[in-house]
Amino acid sequence: STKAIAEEKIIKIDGSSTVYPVTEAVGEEFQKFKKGAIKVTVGISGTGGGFKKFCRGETDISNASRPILKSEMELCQQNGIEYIELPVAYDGLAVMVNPKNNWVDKMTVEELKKIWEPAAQGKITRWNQIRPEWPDAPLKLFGAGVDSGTFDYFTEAIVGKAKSSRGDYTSSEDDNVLVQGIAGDKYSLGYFGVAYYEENKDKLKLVPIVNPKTGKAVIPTMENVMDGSYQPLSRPIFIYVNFKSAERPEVKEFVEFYLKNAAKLVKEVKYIPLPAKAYELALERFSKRKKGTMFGGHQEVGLKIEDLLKREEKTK
Amino acid sequence: MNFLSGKSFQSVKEKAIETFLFLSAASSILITTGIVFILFYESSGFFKKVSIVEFLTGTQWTPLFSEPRFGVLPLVAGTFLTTTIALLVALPVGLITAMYLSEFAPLRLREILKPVLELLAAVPTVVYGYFALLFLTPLLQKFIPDLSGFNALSPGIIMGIMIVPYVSSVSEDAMSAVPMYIKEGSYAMGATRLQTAFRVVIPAAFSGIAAAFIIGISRALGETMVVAIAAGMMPNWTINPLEPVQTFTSYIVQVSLGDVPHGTLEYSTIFAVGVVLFFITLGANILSFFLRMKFRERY
Amino acid sequence: MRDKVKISKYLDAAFAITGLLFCLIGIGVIIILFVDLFMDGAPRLTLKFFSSFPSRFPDEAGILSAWVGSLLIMFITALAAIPVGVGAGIYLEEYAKKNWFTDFIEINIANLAGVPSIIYGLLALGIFVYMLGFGESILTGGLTLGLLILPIVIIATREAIRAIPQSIREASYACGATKWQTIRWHVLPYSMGGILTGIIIGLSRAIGETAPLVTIGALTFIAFLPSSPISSDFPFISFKWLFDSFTVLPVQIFNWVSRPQKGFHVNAAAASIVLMVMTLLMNGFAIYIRYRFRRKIRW
Amino acid sequence: MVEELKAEVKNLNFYYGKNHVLKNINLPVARRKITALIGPSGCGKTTFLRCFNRMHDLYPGNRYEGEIVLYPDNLNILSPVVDPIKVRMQISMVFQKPNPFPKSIYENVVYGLKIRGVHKKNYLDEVVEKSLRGAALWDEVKDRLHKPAYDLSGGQQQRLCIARALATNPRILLFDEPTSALDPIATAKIEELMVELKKEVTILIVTHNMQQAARVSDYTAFMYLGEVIEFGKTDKIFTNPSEKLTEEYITGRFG
Amino acid sequence: MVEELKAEVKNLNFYYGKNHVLKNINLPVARRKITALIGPSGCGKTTFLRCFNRMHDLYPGNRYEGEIVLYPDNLNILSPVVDPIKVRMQISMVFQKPNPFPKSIYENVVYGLKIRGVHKKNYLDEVVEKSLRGAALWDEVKDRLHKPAYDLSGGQQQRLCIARALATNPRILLFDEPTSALDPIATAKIEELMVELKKEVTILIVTHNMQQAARVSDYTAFMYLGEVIEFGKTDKIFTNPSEKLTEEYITGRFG
Ligand SMILES: Nc1ncnc2c1ncn2[C@@H]1O[C@H](COP(=O)(O)OP(=O)(O)OP(=O)(O)O)[C@@H](O)[C@H]1O
Ligand SMILES: Nc1ncnc2c1ncn2[C@@H]1O[C@H](COP(=O)(O)OP(=O)(O)OP(=O)(O)O)[C@@H](O)[C@H]1O
Ligand SMILES: [Mg+2]
Ligand SMILES: [Mg+2]
Repeated sequence: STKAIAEEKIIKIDGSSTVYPVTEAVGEEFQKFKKGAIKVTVGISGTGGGFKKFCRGETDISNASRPILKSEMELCQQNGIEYIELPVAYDGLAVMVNPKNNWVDKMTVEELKKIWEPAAQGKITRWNQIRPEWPDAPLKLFGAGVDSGTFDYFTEAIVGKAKSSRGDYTSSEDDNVLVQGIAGDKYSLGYFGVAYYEENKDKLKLVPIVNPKTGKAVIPTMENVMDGSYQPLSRPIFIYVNFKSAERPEVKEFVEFYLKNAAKLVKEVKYIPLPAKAYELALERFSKRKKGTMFGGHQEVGLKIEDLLKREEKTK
Repeated sequence: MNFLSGKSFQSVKEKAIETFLFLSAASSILITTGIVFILFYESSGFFKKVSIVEFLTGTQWTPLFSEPRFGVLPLVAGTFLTTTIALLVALPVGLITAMYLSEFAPLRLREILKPVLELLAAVPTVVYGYFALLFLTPLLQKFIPDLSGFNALSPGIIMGIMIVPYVSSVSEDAMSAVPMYIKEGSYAMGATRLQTAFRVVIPAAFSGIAAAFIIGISRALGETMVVAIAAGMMPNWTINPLEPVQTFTSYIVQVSLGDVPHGTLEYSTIFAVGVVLFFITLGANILSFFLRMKFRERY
Repeated sequence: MRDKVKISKYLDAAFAITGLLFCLIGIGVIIILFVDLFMDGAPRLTLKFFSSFPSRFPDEAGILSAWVGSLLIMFITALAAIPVGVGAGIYLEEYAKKNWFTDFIEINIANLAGVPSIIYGLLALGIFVYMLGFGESILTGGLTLGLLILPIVIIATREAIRAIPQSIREASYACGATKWQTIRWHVLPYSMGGILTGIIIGLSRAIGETAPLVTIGALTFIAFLPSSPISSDFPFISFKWLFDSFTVLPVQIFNWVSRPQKGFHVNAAAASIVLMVMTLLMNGFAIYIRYRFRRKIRW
Repeated sequence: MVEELKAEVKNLNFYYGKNHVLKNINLPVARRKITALIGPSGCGKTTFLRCFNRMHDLYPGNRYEGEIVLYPDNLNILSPVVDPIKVRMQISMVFQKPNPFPKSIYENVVYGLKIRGVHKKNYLDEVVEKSLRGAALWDEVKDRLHKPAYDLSGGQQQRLCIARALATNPRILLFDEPTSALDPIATAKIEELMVELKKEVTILIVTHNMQQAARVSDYTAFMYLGEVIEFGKTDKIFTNPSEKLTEEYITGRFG
Repeated sequence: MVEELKAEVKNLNFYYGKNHVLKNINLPVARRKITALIGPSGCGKTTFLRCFNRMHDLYPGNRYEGEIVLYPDNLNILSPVVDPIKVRMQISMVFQKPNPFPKSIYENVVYGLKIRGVHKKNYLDEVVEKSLRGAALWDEVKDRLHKPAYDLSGGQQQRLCIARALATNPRILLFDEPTSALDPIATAKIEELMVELKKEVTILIVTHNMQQAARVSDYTAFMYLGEVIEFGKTDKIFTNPSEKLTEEYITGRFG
């Protein structure tokens, strides 16, 4: 059926549900732009599921909310799949409490670590254990699903080690569920994507996070994330383009369209765009067909996106 | 006429039909073989790295953490809790509804109520999940202040309601299929409708009712989205229905749609969990099979 | 004794009320859900909603590809599950010798009903997508859901068949009927009510499933329709659509509810209503035939 | 007539939907006597008998008109305010087609008692033996009381249904061809039983067997096309019927 | 015996599971004659009759021993290599409990023809009328042929089942108390029918009605506790039985 695909000009995309809204927006615009001559499909089988298909050569582009990992790189290599890694937007993580919470003014990474590290399990259960002046009330925790890129990133950024977390909190794949959890409990605290805060401002209260480098408490506004002052809780999200597919004119055109229009479309879907310079660098990276990943098969925290894009790629 | 079964057109046709029917029945074996194969094949890597004893007796389930613990008991507890609650709702409500429809309700009413109730099976489970989370939990919290925002109780109840039509429709069919002359025998003895239902109709329809229960129980064990949304996704070694829990199924769906790389130990946990669930349902089914054999009536 | 008789009469009356109340619980939930969804989703239930593809703007997004996909998938599911399920049910009740092997199949089928749907997704991925090379297509999706509801159809069929009095079969055989003739003229028509119930709740379940379809690659953004089944040149029927990619309503709903924007939640509510109405329409036919059959058959 | 009445049927009409099956029936039922209903197949005997225990109530569309008054209570059992269960508690019926429950023989017999709340094992055992003996079935089944009733032969099932009807000590017994599947000896025993029972009980019996009607009944009603053509003392009906139709039917010259 | 035989039962034993019900039965069945089976309820008559059309094959656990040889084919119909369907194509049965299909009267009668592939409307209509007339039911149902068979009275159902058995022109007819629910006139008509039929067909009939057996049958077998106690010409059996048991049974002194 490869022939059919070639005839029909379908671009197949699958992967992370976090990246999905961005790619959907681009796909929609692109199809309009091409007047339907090229078809774009976008699935949501998770970053892991997406890479599985991608590395078997079944998709042209994979959405990923985290960099490709070691095992996935190996799979791709086995199947002779090469790829180009392109960051497309920021996903800011917000720490949220209930609007009735009138004691939290800001939090440091250390405080968050105290709450979320594995040692806290069953021990840090009350607010006043974090700061003595905070109320002697139960601490109800909510967080992203433990299988998600968000979870990996948050643990890496806060606890210092990916996937290192306490286990006794309510997690969910679906951030709307977490919104409901936090909105329903005065003593709650949780973290998830900024976009969900934007849509639920009346139900949630944002906690400013102290940037460890500058010492300033910062909230995840678009500016703060874009200029890099909201750290460490913002991360880039990616698309991976199959190297061979990129030869196809329609895929090439789509990726270029993606990077050129991302700044505008990302905002429309309530994500945070990369700085304009970053898109330029990414475009350059694509036009030079730079293969491989800028990461070593693991997550990194607190990188500036422009620095990242200047890195040398690793393919193994 | 030739009595010895020659190869007449008729008998060839009969044979062909029987073969098709046999293949249909055998397909279930094929599916099971496929499922068993996938579960065992994919979980073999897991059991090479994790001891079965730890897996089956551990009370901490944090396979995706940097220091993973692979004790499946919290998932067992969560599944047990939500399923039990669901069945406590679905089986009595379903059976009573079926009895009402079959023996009490006027014909017209029955033919309307039945399909309407069947609509309960058609509501997308995601909708049920949010219904449990946003409607039932807050409602219950008014009566049970201790109820946490995510808990086993509320999705359990909602699952129960969702399953009602599975139980009620199939049981009702079985009950109305009991021949009228048998029911007449009971009424003629002066029995009330309730007595007829309990003493004659239910025993005579026992096989069908048991099958309805099996479908219901299976549905409760296998249900995913409702618990995934409303139960909290928190592996919790508890039997307190007021606390958040995680079930086998919600764990499986979480990981299989998440960002975990496939082919890794973390990913293979879902198959290990699948194996456990498979054996639990198998055990329950074998038990119920022998129970049914014992109570079946024939007319 | 008088007292006991009185008591049983009160119980009878009490049960009639309880039964009705229990029915009303189910109906109540349906109404609450429906009204709730309707209040949220009504403004979006316009013609445009049905004729638009998904979009990043909630109020421009529609369900065209989703409802067409759901319809086609259900078509395949019904086509796959009904003959095989009913066939298997018939085989097991009318043909199979009662031995350990049939017992094994019986337990096995009950067990399949309890396998979480996501596992079916994983199975289908292995078999249909990779082994048979059907790809992530409508055919795969339909077959997957077919597998999923097969046990329900089989179990319902068996129970319906089992309820037919033996004297009817004897009468038919005594007329010289073959097994298949007896089945075709008597067993099937008289058990049609129960079989249709199985089909109704099976299809209702299938149409609302999300997880297994996502694993086999139901897409979420798909802004075109499958190719048309009618082609302009000979033989005028094309099966190409079977191999096209697809999305379905529940996947669309699933995606929309997890988006942050309120507008998408409205869409999800509207799509849920559409799904429920679609189920009712799809089953309407079966419900009607069942109603006819149930009225006709009496013994 | 001078007899004390147990019941009286007054202007009874019955309809299966639009099918008018019983037409203006009037009939006295003497207390502690046996009244036989005879008439050609399809004339409405079963339909009539089933009015007495309100069996027709089970189906929508069936309609009664008229009264069946029960004495001494002076109660119209067809009146909608009368609870059919109360009626059936006093009036047992043996159906034309044997319809045992798909339970054991024992359970079949004690069913009526159990639903009346009697559960004492000893007592039940006693009743089972007594009823099965009465129905001339005891010897054949005493060793298999807990076996399924559906494994019995046709005639055995019929006698089981008789035993089931006896077990609750009813005031009125409705027999719809109770011996149709029985051999002459079993038939004779059931007839003896009826004669014995009528010391206590009022009996209505449908039979196609003229000899049987002549042998056991005190009164006979001849029905034809939904009407009672003639009613009177059995002797009179069989020796000197007033109606030509009756005579023709009895002597088998009919049709 | 000098008669031409249609079938011969040789050393037949039958078991319901462990229940040994027919014991070493030997019986000739004369061609185009009526053979009556009589005997007390539960003695195995129905069981015996059901061997002829292999009805017992439908249930697991039932077991035959011995042979029933059909002439002129010289075929043992109990042999496992014989297709029971072919047997049943030639041998029709009327059951003890009327068991019409829950379909219309018309559909009930034509069923046997339809499964034989006959679909010509005219022909079917003809057969329906002929069979129903034969079973003395035509006048009662001719206006409601397309109404459900379950709305018929007990006796009407029984006659319908007879009509159903006639419709296919069988070689052998098995009647299990075909007139138990019928009034004397209808009974007489069915008996006439049988006499008429035997010009073409071999008939086996189970009956509890001694007069009936005496009236219609050519041969009579008396069964008791699963054995054939005596077999012979009907005249002989009823006037001068060799066995004491037979005599006692026939004269009603039995038990
Ligand atoms: N399915 C069965 N399983 C076990 N025993 C049975 C079964 N059917 C009948 N029997 C027993 O076999 C014996 C013969 O039964 P059968 O039905 O042949 O009697 P019958 O001569 O036809 O009597 P009747 O005149 O009462 O109809 C009886 O004792 C009966 O209880
Ligand atoms: N459910 C029904 N619906 C419509 N008509 C019916 C129904 N039951 C019986 N009939 C008709 O009513 C008439 C009387 O039936 P009923 O059963 O009372 O006859 P019966 O006198 O008992 O005859 P039999 O001696 O054959 O049992 C018959 O013509 C029959 O066809
Ligand atoms: Mg009758
Ligand atoms: Mg018999």
